[in-house]
Amino acid sequence: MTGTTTKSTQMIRFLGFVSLLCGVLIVGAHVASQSRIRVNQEEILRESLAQLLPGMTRQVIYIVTPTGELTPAASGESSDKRIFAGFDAGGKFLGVVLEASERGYADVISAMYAYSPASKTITGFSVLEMKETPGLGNKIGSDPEFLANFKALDTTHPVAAVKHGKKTNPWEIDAISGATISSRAVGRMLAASVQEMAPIIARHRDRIERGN
Amino acid sequence: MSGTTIIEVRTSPHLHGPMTVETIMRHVIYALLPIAAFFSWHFGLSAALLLAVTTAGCVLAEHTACRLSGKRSTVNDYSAAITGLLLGLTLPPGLPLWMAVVGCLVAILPGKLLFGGLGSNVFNPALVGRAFLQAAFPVAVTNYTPGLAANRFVEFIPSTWAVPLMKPAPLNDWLAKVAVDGFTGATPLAMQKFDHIYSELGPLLWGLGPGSLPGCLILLCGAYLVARGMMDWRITASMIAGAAATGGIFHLVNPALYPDPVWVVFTGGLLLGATFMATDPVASPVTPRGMWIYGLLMGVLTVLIRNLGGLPEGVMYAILFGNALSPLIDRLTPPRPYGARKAQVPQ
Amino acid sequence: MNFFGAERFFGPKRLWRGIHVPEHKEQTAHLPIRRLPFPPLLIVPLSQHAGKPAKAIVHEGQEVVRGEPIAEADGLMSVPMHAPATGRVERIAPAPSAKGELTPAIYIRPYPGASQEVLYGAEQNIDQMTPAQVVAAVQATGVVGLGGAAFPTHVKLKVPEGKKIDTVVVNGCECEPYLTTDHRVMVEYPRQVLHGARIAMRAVGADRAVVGVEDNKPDALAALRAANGDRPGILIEAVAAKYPQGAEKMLVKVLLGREIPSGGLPADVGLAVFNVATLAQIGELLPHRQGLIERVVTIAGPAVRKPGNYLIPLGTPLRWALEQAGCTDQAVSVVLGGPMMGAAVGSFDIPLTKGVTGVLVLAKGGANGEAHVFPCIHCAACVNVCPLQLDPSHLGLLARKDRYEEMETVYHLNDCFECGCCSYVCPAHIPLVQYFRVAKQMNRERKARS
Amino acid sequence: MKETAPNPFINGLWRQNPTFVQILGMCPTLAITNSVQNAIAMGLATAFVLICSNGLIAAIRKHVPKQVRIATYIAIIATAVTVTDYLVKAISISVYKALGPFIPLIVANCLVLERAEGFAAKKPVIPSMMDGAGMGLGFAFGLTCLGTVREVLGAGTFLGIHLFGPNFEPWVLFLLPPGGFISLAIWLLIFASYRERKDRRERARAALLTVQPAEAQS
Amino acid sequence: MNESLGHIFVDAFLINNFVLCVFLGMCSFLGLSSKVSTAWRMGVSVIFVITVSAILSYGTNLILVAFHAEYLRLITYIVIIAATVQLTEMFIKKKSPELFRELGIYLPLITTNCAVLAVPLFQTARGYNLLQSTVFALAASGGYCMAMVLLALVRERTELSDVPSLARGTALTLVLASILSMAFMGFAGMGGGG
Repeated sequence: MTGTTTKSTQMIRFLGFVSLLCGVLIVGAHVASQSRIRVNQEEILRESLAQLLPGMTRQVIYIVTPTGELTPAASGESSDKRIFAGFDAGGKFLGVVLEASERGYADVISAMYAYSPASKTITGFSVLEMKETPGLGNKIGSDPEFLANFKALDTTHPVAAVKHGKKTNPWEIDAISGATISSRAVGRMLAASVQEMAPIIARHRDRIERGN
Repeated sequence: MSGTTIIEVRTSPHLHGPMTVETIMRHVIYALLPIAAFFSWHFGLSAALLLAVTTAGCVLAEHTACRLSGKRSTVNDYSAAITGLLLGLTLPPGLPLWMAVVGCLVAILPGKLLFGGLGSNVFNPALVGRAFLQAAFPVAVTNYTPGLAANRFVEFIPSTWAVPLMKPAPLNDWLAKVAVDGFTGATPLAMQKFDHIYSELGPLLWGLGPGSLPGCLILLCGAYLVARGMMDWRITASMIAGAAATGGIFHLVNPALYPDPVWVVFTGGLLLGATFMATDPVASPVTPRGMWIYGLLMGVLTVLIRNLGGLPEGVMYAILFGNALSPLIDRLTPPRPYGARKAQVPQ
Repeated sequence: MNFFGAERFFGPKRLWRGIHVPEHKEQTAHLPIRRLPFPPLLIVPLSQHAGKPAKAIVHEGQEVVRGEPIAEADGLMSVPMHAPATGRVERIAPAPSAKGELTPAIYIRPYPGASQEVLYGAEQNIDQMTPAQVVAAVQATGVVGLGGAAFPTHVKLKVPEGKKIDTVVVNGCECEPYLTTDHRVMVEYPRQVLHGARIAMRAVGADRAVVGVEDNKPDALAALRAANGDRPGILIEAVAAKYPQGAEKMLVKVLLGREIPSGGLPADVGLAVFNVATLAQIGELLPHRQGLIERVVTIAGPAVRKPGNYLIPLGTPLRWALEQAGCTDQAVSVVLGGPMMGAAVGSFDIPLTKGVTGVLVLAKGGANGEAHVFPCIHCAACVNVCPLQLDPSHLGLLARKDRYEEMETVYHLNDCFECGCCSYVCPAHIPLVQYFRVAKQMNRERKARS
Repeated sequence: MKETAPNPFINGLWRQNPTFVQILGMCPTLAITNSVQNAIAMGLATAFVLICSNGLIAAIRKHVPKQVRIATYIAIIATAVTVTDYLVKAISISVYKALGPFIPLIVANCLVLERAEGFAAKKPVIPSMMDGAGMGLGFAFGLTCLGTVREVLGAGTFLGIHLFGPNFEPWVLFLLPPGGFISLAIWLLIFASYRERKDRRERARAALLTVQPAEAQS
Repeated sequence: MNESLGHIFVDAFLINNFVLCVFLGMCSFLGLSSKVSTAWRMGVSVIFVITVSAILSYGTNLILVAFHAEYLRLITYIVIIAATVQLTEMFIKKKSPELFRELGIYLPLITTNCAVLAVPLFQTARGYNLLQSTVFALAASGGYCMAMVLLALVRERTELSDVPSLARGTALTLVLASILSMAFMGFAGMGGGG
C-alpha cells in the first residue's frame, strides 16, 4: 500500500510540474503575442474598410445595443452588431460599413458592405467568409461584373437579385450566371441587413457623421 | 460404340441457359440506340459527335488500360460502350469534347478498373464520370443549348471544339444566331426551381424540351429489355413510384412551389436514371425485397434533393447514394431460405 | 389456392421460383418400355443404395436363380440384393462405380438363353400385415428410392418416434430434361403405382395420398386417374411443369403448402414422399415377395441412335447398355441421371444400379460447351430462380475467395441441394453449383479435422 | 551497428514519410491542401509543433511515470499547439483564417502523438528534435505535393501564379472535398507503382545473383 | 447566429459531414473501416464520447469565459476528452465487460480522433447554446458513424472482387471515399436557406 501511495504522490507531483510548465509556456506565448495579434486584426479591419470606402484613414466603431442605441467600441473582436463609420484624412465622413451574413449554397456567407446614409444606397460590397463553390458561387466575392451592382444600389426598395441580364431597376442585383443561388443569398442578406440597420443609422445619423 | 471414344467428364448441370453477359450488354446497347439517335437528331452534329467520343473514349480507355496492365482486354463484353453511351446521354450536347474525354477516363479508370473491372465496380461508372464532371466543370455541364436549331446538321456548337484545358468560347453569338425566342439555356427543372416557370408537359413526354430526353421513348426501350428478360423492372418501377409519391406529397403541401408528380417523373434525368443507371446490376442489390427498397429510396432522395436542396437535379446523387447503400440493403434483406422459418430439427 | 375455381384462371399449382428448361422429352416420352437382353457379365455392386453396403451370401462359383437373394441387408440402413439373372457367380471383387472409386461387387455370368421370367418368390397377403411387418417386407424386396437418391424405402416407411404422418406424397414430377422413366411407369403401370401408394399409406398410417404429376404428362395423369377410378384416399393432382418441381421439398410446398424445415425430413411436417417408380416396384414386388432386380432407365440424348426407356437388369455394364442403344460419333460425354443434376461418368465399365434414372449421351457443341466465364455482374438471375431462396450470387463470390465457413454459417450453404438452377441461368457462366460442392466438401473436411 | 540506425531527419523526410508511407495525420493532409500556400503553412506549423513537443518530451522522458505518460504527452502537445496557434495569429491573420480550426486540431494529429510515444520517449533531446524536424518537414512535403496537384488543376495556379493563362478552365472539383481524396489517391498510386517496379527490379536482380554461382559451378 | 436545430442537424449530418466534407477523423475513417462490425462499434463509441464531451466542454467553456481564461480552451478540451474516454472505458468495463472486450481497443483511439476535438471547438466558435451544441454533437458524430459504416460496407464489397494489386489498400479506400464525397455534394443547400 505504501508503495502505491508514494507512487501516486509522485505522479501527482509530476503532473503538477507538467501543468506548471505548460501553463507558463501558454501564458507566456499569449502575453507575448497579444499586442501583435491586435495590431494584425486592426490592420485587416482597416484594409477591408478602406477597400469599401476608398480614401478612408480613420474609423469609428459603434456597437448597437439591443435597444437600438449606439455605444462606441474600442476595437477588438466582438460578436455584437457593429457599425463602422469611416472618415478620410480631412475628417470628411465617407459612409458606414456594416456586417451581414446569410446562408448561401454551401454554408454561411458573411460579408461587409458600405452604406451611404445620405443617399440611402449601398456603395460597396466585399465577402469576408464563404464556402461557395469555387469558380462558380465564390464569384460573388470577385466577379467585377457582379460587384459593379454595388456601386450605387438603391435600398429604398427591398433589394433583390434577379437572373443574369434581367436587371431593370436600381434596387435589383444582376445575378451571376450559373450562380443564382449564391447571388440570391447576397440579395437576401443585404435586404435583411438594410431593413434592420437603416432606421438605426438614420436615427443616429448626426452622431455617426460627427464621429463621436 | 467404340470403347476408345474419349469422354469428357464435366460436373452438372450439363445444360446452360441461353443468356450470357455479352448478350445482355449487347441488348442494352440496342435499347440505348434509339435514345442516342433521338439525342443526335434533336441536337445535331455536336450531340452525335459527343456520343461517339464518349463511347469510343470509354472503350479505348478500357482497352488501353487492360493492355498496359498486361491483361486480356475486356472491351468485348460491351460494358465499356454502355458506360460511354450513358455518360454521353447525360451531358449537354455542346460540352467541350476534351471534358467528355476526361469524363470517360474518370468513369473507366477509377470508376471501374480500379475496383477490378466489370462486376466489381461499387458505383455506376457512367455516373462516377458524370459526377466528376459536374463537380469539376459545374458551368459547362449545366449549360444546355437549344434543340432543333435550324443549322444543327450543318455546323457544330462552337463550344464543342474548345481547346483542351481551356474554357469554351462564350456562346452568345452562336445563340443569337440560332436561338429560339426566349431561350435561356436553363433546363425545365432549373426554370421551375429558380423561376417557378413550368414547361409544358407535352413536349417533355417526347423529349423536346431543352436538356431532357423523351420519357416515353426511354420507357419503351426499357420495356424492350424487360420483355427480353434482361432487366429487372422492380428497380425502375419502385424508383418512379418513390419519386412520384414524394413529389405528390410536396405538391399537395404547396402546389405553387412544387410540381405535380407526373411532371416530376418526366423531367430531368429521372427516367433515364431509373431505367438505365439505377438498374446497373453490378451496383444494385440482388435480393428482391432489396430492389424495391433501393428503388424507393432513390426515388424519394431524388425528389428531396430537387425540392429541398440547392441543386435543380438530384437523380445522379440519389443513384450514387443508392449504390453506396446497396451492400447494406443486401445485408438487411436476405431472402428467407426455404424451411428456415420453422424451428431447426434437433439432430 | 383452389378457392372459387382459381385453378381455371391461374392454371395448376406452380412452383414460384425455379426455371423452365427445354424438356427434350419428346425423344422418348411416347416409346413404350422395352427389355434389354442380358449382358454377357452382370456386375452387381453390394452398395447400390444410401447406407451400409449389403453383405454377400453367395460364394464364387455358386449358381444363382433370377430373383434369388445374393446379399443380405447389414442393419436397418441397408437393403438386400437379388440376382438379376440366372447364372453363375463368377467372382466377388471390387468393381468401378459411378463415383470413381472401387466398390465390392458380385460378378454374375448369366447362362446363355436364360429366361427373363422370375421364378423366385411367394405370395403374401399385405392386408393382414402390421405396419412393422410391411416395413420388413419392403426391406426384403431391396427397393430403394428409384428417383435417383437410392435411399432405402423401408426407412422412410418407418415413422420416426413421436412423429405422425397424415399424408403420403407421391412424386410423379419428373422435371429433369430428357428423362421419361417415371412418365412411362405411370402410363404403363398406373395400377402398381396406386397399389404401392396404398401399401405406403398403410405402413405410415396415413389416410390419404396425393399424387403430384406435372401437367406436361397428360397421358400419365389420365392413366392414373383411370386406374384410381373414384376410390377415395388418393388424390391425383396436376402441377405446372417447372424445374426442379420434382425435388421433394418443392413438391410438398406446391402441393400442400408445407415447408420441410432446413436440415429436417418430410416427417417433420407429417409427410412421407415417394417416387412413382419406387411405389410401382413395391406394388409389383411386395405381393409376390420378390426382390428388385431391374429398373426402367431412359437412354437418351442428342448422340443416341435408339433412344428409349429400357427395362434394364441391375448390374448391366454401361458399355453394354450403350451398345444396345447405339451412339453416334458426336458423343462427347455420358451422364448418369438427368442433365441438371446427373454426374458425368469417367468409365464405361461401371454397372447401372438401382439409383440410375437415365443415361444421357451428350453431343459435341452442346448447351454446356466451353464458355468464357465473365465476372459476376450481380444480375440476381440466380437469386430469382433459387428454389430454396438462397443467395447464390453472394455464395459464389464468397466461394471464389475461399470463405467457405461464412458460406455455411451466414448464407445457408448446406440447404443447397445442387439443383443447378443458378448455374443454368447465370449469364456469366459462373460454375456456381460446382463451387458449392467444393465448398461443402471443404467444410466437411474442416469439421472432420477439428 | 551505428550505421544501420538511419538518420532521424532523413528517415522522416523520405523513408518513413508520414503522408505517403505511414499514412498518418490525414485530416490536415486532406483538408488544408487546396492551395500550396496553405499546405506549406500547415506543414510548417505541424513541424514546429513536432519539434517543440518532441524536444520537451525527450527532455523530461526519464521522469515520466508510465501510468500518466499519455496524459503528459497530450498536455505538452496541447501546449505546443496553443503556442503555435498564437504564433500563427501573430504572423498573419489571413493565414490563420485559411487554416481555420485545423491548427488546434494538430493536437489530435496522430502523427504528433505517435512520434512522442515512438521516438521522443526513448531518445535524447537533439535526435528527438531532429526527428521532429524530419517528420514535420516530411509532412510538409506531403502536404505540398498534394497542394500542388490541387492548386494547379483546381485553379490553374501555383502559389497564386497563373500557369495556363486566363482562359484556363479550372477543375473546381480539386478544390472540393472529393478532390482531396482523389489527389491523395493519385499520389499513393504513383508511389505504389514506383515501389512495385522497384520490387520487381530487385527481385530480378536477386534471382540473377542466386543463379550465377550455380552456373559457375557447372 | 441563430440557427434552427433542424438545420444544424442536417448541416452537420449530411451537408458538412465531418468525414466526407470537412475531413475530420480521417485516420480512423481510413484505418478502421475495413469491417462493418468494427466501423459500427467505433462509430457508436464516437457518438457517445462526442456527445458527452461536447456537453462537458460547453459547461467548461462557460467557466473559462467567466474567468477570462480562453487561452486554456484547447488544453482543457483535450483533457475533457481524455477524461471522458477514460471514464467511458471504466464505466463500460464495470457495467458490461462483454461490450468492453469488443470496444476495448477502439476507446483509446478516440482520444486522437480529431472529430472528437473538433465538435467542442466548432460549437464554441459558432456560439451554440447548450441545446444547439448537443444537437450539433449528435449530428456530427452520427454523420461520422454513417460515413464509417457506408465506407466499411463498400470496402467489404470490394473484398469480394479482384482489385488490382496496385490499388489495394489506402488508394482504393480513398477513391471510394471521394466518390462517396461526390455523392454527398448533392445534399448541399438542403435544409434551409433556399
